[in-house]
Amino acid sequence: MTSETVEKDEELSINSNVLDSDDEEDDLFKDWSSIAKLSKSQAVVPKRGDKDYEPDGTNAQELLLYRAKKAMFDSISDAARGTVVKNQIKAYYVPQCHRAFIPHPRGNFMHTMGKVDRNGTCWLTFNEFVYLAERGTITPYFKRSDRESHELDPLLSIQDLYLLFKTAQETDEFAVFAHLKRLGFIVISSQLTPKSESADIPHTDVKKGFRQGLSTLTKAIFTFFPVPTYHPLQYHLTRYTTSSQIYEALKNLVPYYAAPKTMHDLEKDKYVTKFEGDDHEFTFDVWKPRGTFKKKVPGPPDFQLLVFNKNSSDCTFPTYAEIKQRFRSVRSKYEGSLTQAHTASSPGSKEVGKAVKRLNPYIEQQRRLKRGYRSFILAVMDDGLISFVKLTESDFGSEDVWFKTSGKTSKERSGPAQPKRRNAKNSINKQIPQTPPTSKNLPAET
Amino acid sequence: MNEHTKIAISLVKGNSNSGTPLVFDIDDIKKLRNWGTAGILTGTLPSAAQQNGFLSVPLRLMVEEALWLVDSGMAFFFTGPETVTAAAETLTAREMEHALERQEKSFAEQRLFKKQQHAEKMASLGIPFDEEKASFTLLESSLFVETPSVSELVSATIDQNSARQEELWIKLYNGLRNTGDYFVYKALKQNHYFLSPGARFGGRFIAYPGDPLRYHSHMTVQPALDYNRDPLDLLQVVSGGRLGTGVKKLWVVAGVKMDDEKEAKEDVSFFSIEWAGFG
Amino acid sequence: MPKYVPNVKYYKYPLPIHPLDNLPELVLHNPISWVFWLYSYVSSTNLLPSKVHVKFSSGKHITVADPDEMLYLWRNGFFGTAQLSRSEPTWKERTLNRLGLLESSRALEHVTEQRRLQRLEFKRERANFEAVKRELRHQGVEESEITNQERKFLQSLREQETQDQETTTTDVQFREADAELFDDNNKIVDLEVLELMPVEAMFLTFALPVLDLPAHSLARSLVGNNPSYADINDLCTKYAAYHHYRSHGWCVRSGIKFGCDFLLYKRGPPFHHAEFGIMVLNSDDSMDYTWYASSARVVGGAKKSFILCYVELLIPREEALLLWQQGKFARLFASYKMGEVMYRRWVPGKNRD
Amino acid sequence: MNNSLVFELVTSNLTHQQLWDAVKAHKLSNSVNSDIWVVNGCPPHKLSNDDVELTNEWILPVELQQYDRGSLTLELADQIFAELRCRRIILGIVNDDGTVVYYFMYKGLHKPKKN
Repeated sequence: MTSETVEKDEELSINSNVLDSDDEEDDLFKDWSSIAKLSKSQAVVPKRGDKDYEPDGTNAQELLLYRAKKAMFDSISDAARGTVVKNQIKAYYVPQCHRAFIPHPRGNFMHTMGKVDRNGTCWLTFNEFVYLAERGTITPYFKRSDRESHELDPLLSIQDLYLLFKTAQETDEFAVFAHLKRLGFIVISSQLTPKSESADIPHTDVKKGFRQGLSTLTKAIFTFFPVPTYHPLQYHLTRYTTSSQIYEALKNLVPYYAAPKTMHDLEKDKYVTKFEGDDHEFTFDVWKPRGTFKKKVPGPPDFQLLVFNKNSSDCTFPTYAEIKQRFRSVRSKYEGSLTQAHTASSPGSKEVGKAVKRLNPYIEQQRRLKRGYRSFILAVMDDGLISFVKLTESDFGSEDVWFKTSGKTSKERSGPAQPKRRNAKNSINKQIPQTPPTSKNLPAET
Repeated sequence: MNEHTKIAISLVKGNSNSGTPLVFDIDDIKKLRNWGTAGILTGTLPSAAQQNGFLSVPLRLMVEEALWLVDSGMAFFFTGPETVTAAAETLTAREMEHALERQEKSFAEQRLFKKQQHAEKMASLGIPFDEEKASFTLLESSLFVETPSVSELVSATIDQNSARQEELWIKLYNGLRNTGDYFVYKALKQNHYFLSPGARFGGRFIAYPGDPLRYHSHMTVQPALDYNRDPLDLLQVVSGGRLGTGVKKLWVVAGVKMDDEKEAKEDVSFFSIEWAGFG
Repeated sequence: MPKYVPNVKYYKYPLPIHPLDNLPELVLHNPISWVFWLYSYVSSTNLLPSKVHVKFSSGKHITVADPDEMLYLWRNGFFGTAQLSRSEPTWKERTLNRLGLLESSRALEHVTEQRRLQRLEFKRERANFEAVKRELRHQGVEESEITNQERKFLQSLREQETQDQETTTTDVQFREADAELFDDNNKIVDLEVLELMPVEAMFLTFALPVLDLPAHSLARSLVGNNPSYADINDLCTKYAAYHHYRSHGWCVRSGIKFGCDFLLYKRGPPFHHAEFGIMVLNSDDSMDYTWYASSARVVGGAKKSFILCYVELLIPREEALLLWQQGKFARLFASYKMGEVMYRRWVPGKNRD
Repeated sequence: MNNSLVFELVTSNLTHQQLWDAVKAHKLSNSVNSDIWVVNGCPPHKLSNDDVELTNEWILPVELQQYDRGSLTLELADQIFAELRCRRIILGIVNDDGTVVYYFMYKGLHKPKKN
């Protein structure tokens, strides 16, 4: 009976929860009436007005709709793009390199965007150019090839800028770029991020590292020749005195991909990937908003992101092989379940070297299962609406969650499920605090 | 419908298979809305540039939407970075002068307006207004340079030639992941629904009984099925029906009838599914 | 956390094969205890006294009909689902209760049913008010006044509801169809059977010696004598995944109600809510995005983590088919490799600091 | 499609778990190349507030086999609607875990419940 209570509870829980999450997502079409009050300094999003079930033919409803539409179109029309002459920054698009330059650069945006060359000219990627033009921060011009002077270079409209995108994929990428920029994230094309190559390579001997990579591979192959079991006579010959023994016998059958779990393993995996030319670029590297960001030494990104158009015949959702390749190429900060590893890679962390508090193994296991290991973000474009999905490497094969039974001890009967003490996972854990806090991925703090 | 009342849909990179249909003119966006097409605003709203809830032009259309608008004679496509580059490079000195004149005219209007405003303010404070004394540099530096939404460069070169339009249409149609969705879209439009992209709700489209600004959505429409061949995915029915119960939307499946060459016929059969409330 | 921990004694063992946990104590300095221990060891077995009897009904539905065996499978690892209940076989008790033949308190289903009816009534009232609202609008009444009235109406509804809950009574109902529930001695017939998912049945005969149906017979009954690889692929991949999770200690149950393949429970449903919803895929699958999105929404909506379990076949398909035909299931299932990816919605605004 | 093996399971489930009255199975006549059964019965109470009164319902038993694909096409659904001439049918989805779940299926575009 009690089990039914739980299960029923569980089912009933769906509806309300889904509803909750929808309230937040159904904001596709909102109440624009108070948008006029918004200014650059206070971006307070107004609450959604109550909506009706369907048109009922009343004038009152017509009026409400009329007002809603008017508020929306007024807000759009009133907010002209551009700047006053005093603040005007001119940027020129160069079709030959699909970039734009600012001859006399100034402004806050330069902390996170653009690249200044020897002559003091700031070069913007096309995404940065369009984004800044759309905000009104820069005025976009077209650099005509035949003349030096900017006098006769034509002003570009927003429409011109969009028409200059090279591919539909590029427009999708821009949409994702702008979406994150508006929220304050620092977004740089993964191809352009300065990579601290040398710091990435583990300090171990190069060849040794590769051999170790191979040995993990052979170990993996080994697991699919299981210990002979499942023989009809097995239970006549063997006696199991604990449930754990039965589980140990059962769990050897099906092989699994184990996630690298120490900083060392991660670096090795990354290195082998690079060594074999199996490194796959993401679309964007993303950093959380921060004032201390330095373009030249950005440190590892907080997230790496791949843009995917769900409606185009050119794109398909990644297969497992593709997802795995991506995991191996991830250079973003490790968000996985190993707090120790995380600490070691946070730039400027003072905690490095400090003895890390050991948690209850049950809680640690729970955390590994819930948090997973390496991850990246998939930005899914649906004709203008963007959803983000986080794909995280998980590993259930390395965890044993059975509870111990023993006829004699009664203390475990009422407690939470106890993980096995002796399992492989825990022994790895014990190694973690001993893993030297490596300096890899730490940006040179100057 | 009159040719020049047609709406211009800019097809970003319409020469490859996929293209992104965008509309830049606010009046066109209003027209579309009154015709039952909402689209998705995707551009930064300069007055509130740090949020994603309220956005501005361009308006992005679903590919099915763009195909349907052109098919029904309400819109036409135009495309190409070449167009912009060519137009910009071949701009004559005379045309540039025109552009600068327009800019100057806008400045003149602004100056006049600002002066008037200043005068009114002074008058209300009881201070006599002296035009000579008004700071010229302050005035000049506060003039607004607008980045327009709609292109003046390419408007002259728009090609509404029907063969070209058809070529673009077919390419865009072939770039759809599921071409049956176009027929589902069309059938729903014939039933006067407003439609928006539905991936966030686990569907191809979300259907509203009227303008989404005022009405809740009624249905999550699934990607088109082949009417005669595709079996209903019952596991999806179970999860879809459950989702629908929570969000008060029906889970709608649509079968597109195909002819012998597996080409879609304009005949769509809909079924609406919801949890029966027991079991 | 469990809402209520039942007598753990019922669920002492995680599997229907029990360890020998009643061996006598082994005292190091007492050789007699060694002999006694050895004797006990050799003479005992993990095997069941008799295997659980299963049969196929309604086509490929694998069922257990004996009430004791049903209960045994449920209590030792939560295997199977009772066809007329939700999980644990409770139909007989519920029916006795419904017909007023049992002293004990009202069954849970009954209470839930009452509540459901009340909710329906509440909604009906709500619909009536919508009509009133429309009428008010037609009359040109101010929006603020309408909102005001709506608030009052909702308040009165809520009061009514609390009242109803206090006065509900259990009414005994007897239907025509209930007549067939009694045998000649006027005893109630137990119509309930426990159904095992094919993967559960396979686990209980291939991995553990529990069912009286050998693995190869089960395999043949499920896909016929001469299957192609396509015919066995789903069964094999899902079995390998099931075995993978079961053997690492999870209680694995069908995920059908949440639109996925499996749910993973720690210990079992009476102890915890399922924390993970598993979808089993072939490693080269790439589905339409809508498929991932809707599945993830249902599982995520119930606050469970959504796991894509990718299964990779490490040997050629023909070889796998051959192993199936030869009944070499251990080698066959060992040729599927598991890889897991967690899939969850990510909200940029919530990940800024 | 062939549901001749599971219609009894659904009949029994409706009668003894869902407590429906007068539950009877019928074989459809004009469905081509298939052996299709539907179940008719009366629920213990109105299933939806949008229903005007308590009426007999048609249930189509379908089997969800996780190990092979179903075969209910929309074409077939149309044929069933054509024969039964009802505004909705209820899909009785028989799962391989021993449960039966029920879903309304309306022909055409239908409005969701108001509340």
